Amino acid sequence: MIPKEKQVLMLERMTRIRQFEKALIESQKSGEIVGSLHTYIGQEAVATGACVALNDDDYIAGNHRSHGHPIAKGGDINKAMAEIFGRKDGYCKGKGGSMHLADFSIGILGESGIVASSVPVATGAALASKLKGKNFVSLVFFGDGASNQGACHESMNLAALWNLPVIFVCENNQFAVTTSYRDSVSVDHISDRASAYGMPGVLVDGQDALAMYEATSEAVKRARKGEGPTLIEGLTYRYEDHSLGLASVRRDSSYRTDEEIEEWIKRDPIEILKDNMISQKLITQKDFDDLEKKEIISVEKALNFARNSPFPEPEDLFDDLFTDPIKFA
Amino acid sequence: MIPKEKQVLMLERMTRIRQFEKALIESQKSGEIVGSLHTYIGQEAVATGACVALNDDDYIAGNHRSHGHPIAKGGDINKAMAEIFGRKDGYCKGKGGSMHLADFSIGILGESGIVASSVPVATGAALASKLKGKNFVSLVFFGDGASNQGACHESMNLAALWNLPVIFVCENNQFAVTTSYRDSVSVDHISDRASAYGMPGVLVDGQDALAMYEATSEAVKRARKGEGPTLIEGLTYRYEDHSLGLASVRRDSSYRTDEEIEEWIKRDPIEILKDNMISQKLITQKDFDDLEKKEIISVEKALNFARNSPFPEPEDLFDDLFTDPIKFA
Amino acid sequence: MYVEALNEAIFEEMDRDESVYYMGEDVRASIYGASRGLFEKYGEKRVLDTPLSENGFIGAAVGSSLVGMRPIVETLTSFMWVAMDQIISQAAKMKYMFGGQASLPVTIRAVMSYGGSSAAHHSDRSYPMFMNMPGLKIIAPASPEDVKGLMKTSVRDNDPCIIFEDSNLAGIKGDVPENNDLNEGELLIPFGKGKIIREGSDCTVVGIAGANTHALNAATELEKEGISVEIIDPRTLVPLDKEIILNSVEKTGRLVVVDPAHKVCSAASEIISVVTEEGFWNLQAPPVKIAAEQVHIPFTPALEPLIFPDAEKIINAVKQTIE
Amino acid sequence: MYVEALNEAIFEEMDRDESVYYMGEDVRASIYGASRGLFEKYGEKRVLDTPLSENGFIGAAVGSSLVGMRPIVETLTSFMWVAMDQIISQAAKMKYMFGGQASLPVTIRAVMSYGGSSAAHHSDRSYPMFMNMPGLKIIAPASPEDVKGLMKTSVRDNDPCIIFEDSNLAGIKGDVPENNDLNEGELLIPFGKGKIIREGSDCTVVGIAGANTHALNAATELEKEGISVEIIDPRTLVPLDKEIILNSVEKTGRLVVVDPAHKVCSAASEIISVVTEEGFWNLQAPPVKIAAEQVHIPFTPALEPLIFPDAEKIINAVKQTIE
Ligand SMILES: Cc1ncc(C[n+]2csc(CCOP(=O)(O)OP(=O)(O)O)c2C)c(N)n1
Ligand SMILES: Cc1ncc(C[n+]2csc(CCOP(=O)(O)OP(=O)(O)O)c2C)c(N)n1
Ligand SMILES: [Mg+2]
Ligand SMILES: [Mg+2]
Repeated sequence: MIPKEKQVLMLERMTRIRQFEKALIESQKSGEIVGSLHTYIGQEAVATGACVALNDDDYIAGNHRSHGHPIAKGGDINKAMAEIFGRKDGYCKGKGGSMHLADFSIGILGESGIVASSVPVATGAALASKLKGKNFVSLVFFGDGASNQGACHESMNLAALWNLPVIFVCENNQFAVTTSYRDSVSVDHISDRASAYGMPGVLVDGQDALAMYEATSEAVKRARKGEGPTLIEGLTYRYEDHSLGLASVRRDSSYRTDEEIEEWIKRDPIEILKDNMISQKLITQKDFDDLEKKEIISVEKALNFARNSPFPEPEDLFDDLFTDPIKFA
Repeated sequence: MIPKEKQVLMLERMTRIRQFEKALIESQKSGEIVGSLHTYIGQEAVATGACVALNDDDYIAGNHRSHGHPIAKGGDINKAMAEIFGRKDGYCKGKGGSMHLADFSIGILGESGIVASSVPVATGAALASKLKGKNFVSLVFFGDGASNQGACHESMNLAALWNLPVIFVCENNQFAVTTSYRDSVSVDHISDRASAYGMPGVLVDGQDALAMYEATSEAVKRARKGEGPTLIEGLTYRYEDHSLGLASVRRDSSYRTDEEIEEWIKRDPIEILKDNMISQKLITQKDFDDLEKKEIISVEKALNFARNSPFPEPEDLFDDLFTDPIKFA
Repeated sequence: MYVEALNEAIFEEMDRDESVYYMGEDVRASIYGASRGLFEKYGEKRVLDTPLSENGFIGAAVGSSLVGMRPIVETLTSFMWVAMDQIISQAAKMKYMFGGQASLPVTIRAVMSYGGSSAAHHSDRSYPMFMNMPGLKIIAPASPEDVKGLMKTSVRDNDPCIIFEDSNLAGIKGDVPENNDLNEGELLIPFGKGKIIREGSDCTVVGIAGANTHALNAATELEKEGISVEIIDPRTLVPLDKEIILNSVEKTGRLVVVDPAHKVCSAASEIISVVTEEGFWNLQAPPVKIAAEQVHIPFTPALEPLIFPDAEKIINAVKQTIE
Repeated sequence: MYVEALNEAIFEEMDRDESVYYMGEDVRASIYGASRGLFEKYGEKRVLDTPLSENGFIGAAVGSSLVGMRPIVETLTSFMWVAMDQIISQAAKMKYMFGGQASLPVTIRAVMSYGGSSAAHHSDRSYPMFMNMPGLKIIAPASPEDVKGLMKTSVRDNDPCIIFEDSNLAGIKGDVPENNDLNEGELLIPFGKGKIIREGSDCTVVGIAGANTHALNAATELEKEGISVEIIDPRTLVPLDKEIILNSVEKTGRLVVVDPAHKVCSAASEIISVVTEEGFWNLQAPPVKIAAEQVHIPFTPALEPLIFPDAEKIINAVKQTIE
């Protein structure tokens, strides 16, 4: 059985992600934050199950749907929130925003706005592990849509060829914006493609954090033993539309039905884990309520932290481009 | 059985390619032509078997190993030779050279120096066939090395998804410059990757023109019926080094042995087809000798044609960039 | 409205010519408006939703254009990095490389979405880089009329055209002539013809894409101070209407170029170098470049606006040329 | 010899620092010489032959650099189109996007193989395009000494560096100081410091990469006619040593920029625009740009030489500034 403290940790982080995203939706509606936001609600089990199977000195990299991954890896929601608010105390001093959270101090090599562009990068971190003779693992999250990019093919081939300790986690939430993966991926499952690289491919119920944890643990074991990469497809669902601000998309085009959304909400990943833990007598409903309350408060605090953080100053503009600033005409 | 005239056509074109390449090697040695040259000697059965299975109004596109494909499709060796000599009567008026032969009038959409870059283009020609409701097929040649490029992944997924009439012919000559495909492709056979796109993948003896013809004919049938793409891997071998001028590579690095080369020369594609036709009593040795003599003469003529063709004039420099020239500062 | 004019142009061209088709990610749902109604009218054979494979589908568009189709491809400028090879090695080079055999009537709509906290990955304005590469026509329309007329010309043009659409203009209003009022019955704007969008005598301001909005605001302010600015929108960067710029500088003796792209090796640098090479003796003061600062686009709204040209910077630049 | 000096630099850096590794296609066989002997000395853990997947392996190099490695990646400039996304979206942008957290000590050797009938697909000289993008250091060494010293500096630099190596220089000879003769015991050339490679007083010629060979030939010819040319090699284009150019123009009053890349939005355009913006009053004649003609590189040796700068074009340009 997966140790209780790991399960509690997962429940905590999934709840934290959920509450974080809910708070963002409100802040976006009220106009308090700007830019596009891709929420992770509904998919919490994928990143959480995967990240809890990693060590602190393992690496992750992510994509535009970008808040769940760092929080699942144990990122600081104060800094994450401040970043999304464009503030100086944010993870990237306000320069990155929602799609570019990163915390190199705990192995979060950054979220990325260009679809699939983190896949080679994470592969490179795994290459470093091998070249240095270290034992750390690198894990990258990408979507069903992303799986069609050439970058995935090249990276998977490289990783398999060189036996790199990298785990490719495809979060198949079944859509890229409005396009069903059935209209973008020419086989039934993205994990089926693993055989084309000679690596194991695993299709996992992405609503089940424990299943994600187990599949990832297996992949981590392989990776640390020098047996190479694994492709994990977590089948999941996003509740919100592609990004906040694009809410009209659902109404205008019938890319998915309300019924479908409701069906998936019935398999809510937090509910599934919670119910399972209660039925296993690992926690009570009251424990969960307390945990949830704690997370709601921590997100409140993060909001306050962000709101109270100053904006960057004009003189910060040119910092961080190069190690030592270069002056241009 | 494959009709005799098709078999003769194959023998003719294979012999033409062989003689053409031999002449080029001489011209390169004598300094008569410049630039890099990638010869097709040893691989003749692949392009020839494939192209003879096509119609004139079907399309092909190729790569840097670029003389075999157009000749196999029925290209004019006078124009091809003149192009390689950089002359005005060349296929591209001397602007393309060895790596960029093209004859749009008979469906040769062009050879390409950037590895794998023809693959999306050929996929697009197939898309046009479908969109126009036409029945033509598009076939693209690429190497074992090329198969690792993202462009292949993206194109194969697109083609399978949209059921495009395109045939992907991977010429696995076992090396990319000095790199064995076993060190660059993470599975045993490139054709194994077809299943990752839900298309048929066929491994063919690339020294056997008839086998290439049959596999391609099968793929053409599927394509014309609207059943989508096929991936054909022709296992073959190049006798010369990667490109003329790089002959030192073999000596300096032991990327392959002389024994291996000799083993493969024993399975020479022209000999195989010729012997087979003789044993089937389709031709006699004398017929072959005559045919070969004819091709030697046609290549001689092509050389003369090229040598006698003028070089382009300075005023030709800016033509062909745009439909109507644009003047820059 | 800019995006509506674009939509009109696409409808007119698809109506006119069956070989025109429209392709891109989620174009059937028409998230950004320009493809609104196309799928409903032209159906799945002419309006294609693509997988996330820009190199693959832009390459496919190029390939289809070689054999008679006229694709319009929708993408964001920032997503063209993954498709560079097909754009540069194939679209731009094929015609020349094949001695003119290839005809490549492909139009790419490259939307530039800077200025609204899109951050570094989504804010590219890469036209200067494409200008450096021969073989591509580079279009940068700044008004509803221009985007309509230039889109229609692009679709009919037999060379690869990239239309860099400034998303800051998507909602702007402006007159678009009715087809019935036009002699030819439709709006076609030729490439390589710039436009004087405001006449003046003291200083020439060349504005690119969305920069013209700021140039116009600056001119209005400067007029109050008695400074008369002539604003020129080149509209297409390749081909570039050098004459209209050189003639204006001959008149004003001063030049400010306003360019929302990064300043180093920019269109602004190019225009300044052309004017100093060919119109040096007409210049009465050093030309001034107002372009994006040479740094990535930060997310935070506290810093992003500092990067781009604005009316204030233009006003100062114009004054600098006059002092 | 240039390529030998490069080889020396790589050996010295791999010796010095275990985190330096070398990667590319067929680098173990060392077809082009720069990686000769590396595999034999450092073995398969530090000298990696890659599959044909430039986007994948350049991205992997970038990723490894984030966690402590210092990759040197070998490629041709023309093969970088397929890898643009990893170079631009990741290498160039990551540090800024992540508020400085990332360190990216990755060096790309981008060989430019123009001038020998390589044709359009293999002859790119794309540094102006990369200059437009913030976040990359752009190096263009023109002598054996410079390529050695700048390669060593690149490997130690914590930002992404692209060394554009002009293959026309691969075989050129030139003095490279012995390490023993150097104060620091090794050759390290700082970025952003140009070099006066020939002093003169009548006209400033700025030469980029291989163009300097022609500039020197032109200067020798012109000297015979009593015209004294000062030649400046900026050596690095980002950062660019503006001062050395501005100072020279202050002295000579004339400027010719010689650049083997395509002329539109070129490094030459940039340098001319910088000098006219900041040194306008020192210019006594219009500056002249001698850069590659704005057309693709034809295969035929009958046309290719017409494209590029040569001594004759430079001589005429210098005279034009003086008349
Ligand atoms: C290269 C590139 N192309 C297009 C986009 C625009 N875009 C952003 S997210 C997205 C859909 C991604 O789908 P998927 O990979 O399934 O991830 P999901 O949003 O479902 O989590 C698209 C088309 C982009 N950011 N980058
Ligand atoms: C994108 C790209 N990378 C590298 C090269 C250099 N190059 C030319 S051919 C070649 C090897 C190609 O191998 P393969 O695809 O197997 O074809 P083959 O030469 O064996 O026919 C390489 C590395 C190139 N032309 N394009
Ligand atoms: Mg998805
Ligand atoms: Mg090969």
